[in-house]
Amino acid sequence: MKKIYMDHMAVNPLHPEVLDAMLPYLKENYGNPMSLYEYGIKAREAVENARALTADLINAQAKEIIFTASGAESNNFALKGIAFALQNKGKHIIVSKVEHHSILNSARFLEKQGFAVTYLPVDNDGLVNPEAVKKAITDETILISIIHASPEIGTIQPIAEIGRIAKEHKIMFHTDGVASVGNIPVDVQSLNVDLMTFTAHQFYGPKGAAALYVKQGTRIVPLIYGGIQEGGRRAGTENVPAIVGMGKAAEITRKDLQKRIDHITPLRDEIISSALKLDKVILTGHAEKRLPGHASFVVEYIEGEAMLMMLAIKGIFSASGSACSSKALKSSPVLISIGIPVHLAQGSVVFSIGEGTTQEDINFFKETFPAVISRLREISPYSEGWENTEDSTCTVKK
Amino acid sequence: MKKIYMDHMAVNPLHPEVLDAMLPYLKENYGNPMSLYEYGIKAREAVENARALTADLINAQAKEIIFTASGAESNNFALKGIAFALQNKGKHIIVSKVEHHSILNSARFLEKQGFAVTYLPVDNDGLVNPEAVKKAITDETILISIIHASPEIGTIQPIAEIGRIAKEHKIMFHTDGVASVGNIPVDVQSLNVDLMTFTAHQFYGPKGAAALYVKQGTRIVPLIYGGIQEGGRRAGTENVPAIVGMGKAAEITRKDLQKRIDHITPLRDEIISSALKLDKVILTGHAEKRLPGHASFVVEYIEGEAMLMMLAIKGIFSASGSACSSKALKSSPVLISIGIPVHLAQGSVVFSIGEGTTQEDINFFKETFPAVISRLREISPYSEGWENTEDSTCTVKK
Amino acid sequence: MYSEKVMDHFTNPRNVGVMDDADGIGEEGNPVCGDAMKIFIKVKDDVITDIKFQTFGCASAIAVSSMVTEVAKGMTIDEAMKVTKQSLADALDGLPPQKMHCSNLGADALHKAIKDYRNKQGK
Amino acid sequence: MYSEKVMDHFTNPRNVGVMDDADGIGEEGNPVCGDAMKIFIKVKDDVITDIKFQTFGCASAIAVSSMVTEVAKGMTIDEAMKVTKQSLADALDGLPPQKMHCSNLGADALHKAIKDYRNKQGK
Ligand SMILES: Cc1ncc(COP(=O)(O)O)c(C=O)c1O
Ligand SMILES: Cc1ncc(COP(=O)(O)O)c(C=O)c1O
Repeated sequence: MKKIYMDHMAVNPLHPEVLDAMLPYLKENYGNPMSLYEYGIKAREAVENARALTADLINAQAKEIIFTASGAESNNFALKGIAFALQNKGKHIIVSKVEHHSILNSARFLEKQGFAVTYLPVDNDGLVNPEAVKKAITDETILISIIHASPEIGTIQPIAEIGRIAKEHKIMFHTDGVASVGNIPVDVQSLNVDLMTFTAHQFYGPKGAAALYVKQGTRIVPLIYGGIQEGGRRAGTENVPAIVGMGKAAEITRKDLQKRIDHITPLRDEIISSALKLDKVILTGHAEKRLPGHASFVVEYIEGEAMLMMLAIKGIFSASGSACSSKALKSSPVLISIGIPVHLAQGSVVFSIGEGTTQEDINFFKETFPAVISRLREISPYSEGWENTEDSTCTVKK
Repeated sequence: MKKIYMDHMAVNPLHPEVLDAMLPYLKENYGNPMSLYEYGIKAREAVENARALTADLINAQAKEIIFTASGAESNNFALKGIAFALQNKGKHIIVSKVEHHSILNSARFLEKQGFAVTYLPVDNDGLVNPEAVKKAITDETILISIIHASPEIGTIQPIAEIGRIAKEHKIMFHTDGVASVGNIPVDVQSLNVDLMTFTAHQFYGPKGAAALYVKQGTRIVPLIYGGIQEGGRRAGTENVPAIVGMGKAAEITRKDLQKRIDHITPLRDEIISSALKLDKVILTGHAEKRLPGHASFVVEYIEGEAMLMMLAIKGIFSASGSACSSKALKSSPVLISIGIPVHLAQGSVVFSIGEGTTQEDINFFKETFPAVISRLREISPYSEGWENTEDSTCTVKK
Repeated sequence: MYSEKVMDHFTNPRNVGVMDDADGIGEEGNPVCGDAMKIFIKVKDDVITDIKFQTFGCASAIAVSSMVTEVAKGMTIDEAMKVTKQSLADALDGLPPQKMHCSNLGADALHKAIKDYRNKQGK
Repeated sequence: MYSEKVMDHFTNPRNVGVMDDADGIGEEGNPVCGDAMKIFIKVKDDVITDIKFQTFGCASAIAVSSMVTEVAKGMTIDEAMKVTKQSLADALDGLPPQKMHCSNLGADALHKAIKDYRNKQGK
């Protein structure tokens, strides 16, 4: 059976050249970059070379890149690191309601530590209104953090505009770029951001490699204290092979990005247009301001997990709800935030394609998706008018 | 030129079988363990299998293992996670003066957040006195954290005894086992610990793979919030290849540990006895209660970095001061804590050997080390009586 | 994550459909909760002679529904009242822990259908 | 991390040793600080005709010491007073930033030796 991977938002396969670049550091070049002899020096050089390549991808300087082990770590680091660094200036933070859990739950932790957090609503396309950001700012505001692109609905936020507002008010601005960096051109200068999270596994780099861009001169308190790695801002023996892999993946992505976008955009458009021809299938997120490889829907009368399990049986691998936490939640806060009723939010499905996706894959998708929907609708007790069945109480705890 | 790696405390090479175990997860098995289709299921199974193997190494249950990305992360997680979880019970923490920076600096962070920290002294062998732990306990004490073995002086602490005291007082007890796990038999049951940090790179596993053992039923606040990975206690896309590597390395280590110890102990003893024959060379740390592959000295009249650079030129790779932060510090707090005067502490050198070390290597060491010392002493302005040159003010900021 | 039996019942669910002349109908769950099912039974001489289901929910909810119809068909209604969440999970070679409570509505819906039948019978 | 020149001067330091009949001696640093050096000069007609050093310190401290003796030999003392940390670092093809200030005592020790010489000359 052919296997068609349409879950690039969850993780991407390693680019073969990336693995090749990593292998020497998994074998003979095993030194600790902190060591002063040959092995250490080689490892140090490899790390610094990767830092420069990673910086290039987002138009930053090498010294503005702090390597971390995951997007979640970078997000926790950004929020808590700025909050603890600036708590004497103020204790108010602004985020949106469509952030990743690593932002939302860090914000909740900070609330317990005495910070106040504003959670900004979004419109039905999932967009944050820059004017609303401006209105939410108080004298106490020290940090604004808005996701760049949503892995769940694909919507790309007006980061540059929000960044301009933050700058005018001299407030630190972080964006979670996990879903954007490597998928669309990202330039930290033109986006007006002070901090940005991104991960290698979104652009054919390894797991365990991520970064926080921290604009030169920004004060931040470490999340992980210890030795002097990463300029004393993130301790722990450097994961040299993963960092080397991130650098290589960044280098390749910088070169190939436009080609990738040109390849996947029309295929993604075909997914969307074919799906929207089906009865009671709704596109989630913004129609144009969305990630190029990203197609997300809610399908009425059926449930998302069953949909992706049946698609998987046919060989199409996709996600439901938040791409990185399919198991975590029955109904997604992001979908609720864009005004999807709870019963409908259950029928979420996300297809995210990548450079390996072919026209043949899309043809197969176009045959298979309608069949899966039909089959599950046959089994379902619901049809037209089911919104009246919505009941706000669940007897069974989810 | 032959290269003799005597810095196993800094990092170990990957065991070839470990790399073999990792490769499929760097290639075709690239799924995200959170995904519900085949690729995700395979990745999930690999992670859970590795968890069981990792638990076995320390006689824990699989569900008591939380994977992290580094020893520093595990240490930060343990200290802050317990402190924030139990802050309503009390705000006093006990650590020793010979902890790794990731413990000491986490403790300092907690002091800023309103916690009180006792830093226990050690004796001239580097040992914490369990009676002193008992005396330091107050009604407010919520956590004791004592390093298991020192990477810098090799001393192994009486953890089981301290654990018994902690248990009697119903206080959480964490030990930093980075330098011990994989080098000596470690059993969390008989050690009476509630939490333990350890890393894969200490036992021929990959960088970027570490764990925090958290005894069943222990409340801990996440360091990295986000999705539901690691039971909601440590978010971030799992680094599957690294975790698989840690599991495999744990499996091999469990099998080979005694063999490794039997191999390296006599070689280590030869290093020590030959070095102690030299004039004005002093063993640091405990003579018997020390890590089997660990030999550490201070050499009078000369400086440690110069020593290790000259050794490196001859092909012997070693460390000075704290193994993981050779560049961080000019004089090591650990050496000062065991009563070594500052001028002498500058002459620290650490040799840590491993399963690849041969008798031939030791023979070469025995020729080379005295020659390096002699050469540097020729260059040095100091000799007998130099302690009188000690001056507590440094004109140049270090 | 799912057993082969779960996948089999999800892929080829038994007894899917509505029954226009059902003797008893049981409904459990709600789309808001993510899982909802409807069971239709025909009863003759206290024996369940025919049974059908419709389910909105995840793969395991569908598999449990299919399994409950297979198990209950041919049982007396007293026997069928003794079918439990656990016995259905066991019949499917187990369910993932997080699915054990939320998607396992089969027994409840069956019992409701039997109660509905008894109510209609005035018993 | 170190340039080849640094490694060369560390491995084969020039002008190591004491000088019993030095015209000037300069000491800088302290073992507590991790680096200390001693410079001995012989001066004739205001020219440094011979120079020796002893150093306790890291590889770069030794290399800087060696380099300062090489540079200063043959200079007039006025010229030698103009030798700077930076010029020594440059002559060594650079030093790692963290070594730039702490191990770079050569110029200071040289200047102290010259001052000592001048003091002794009563100038
Ligand atoms: C005792 C001890 N604890 C913690 C650490 C930190 O571990 P890592 O560098 O893997 O973060 C080290 C470094 O090797 C160590 O020796
Ligand atoms: C927008 C966003 N932020 C953060 C994360 C967390 O990244 P990671 O899983 O690498 O920790 C994800 C997960 O993919 C994400 O989609």
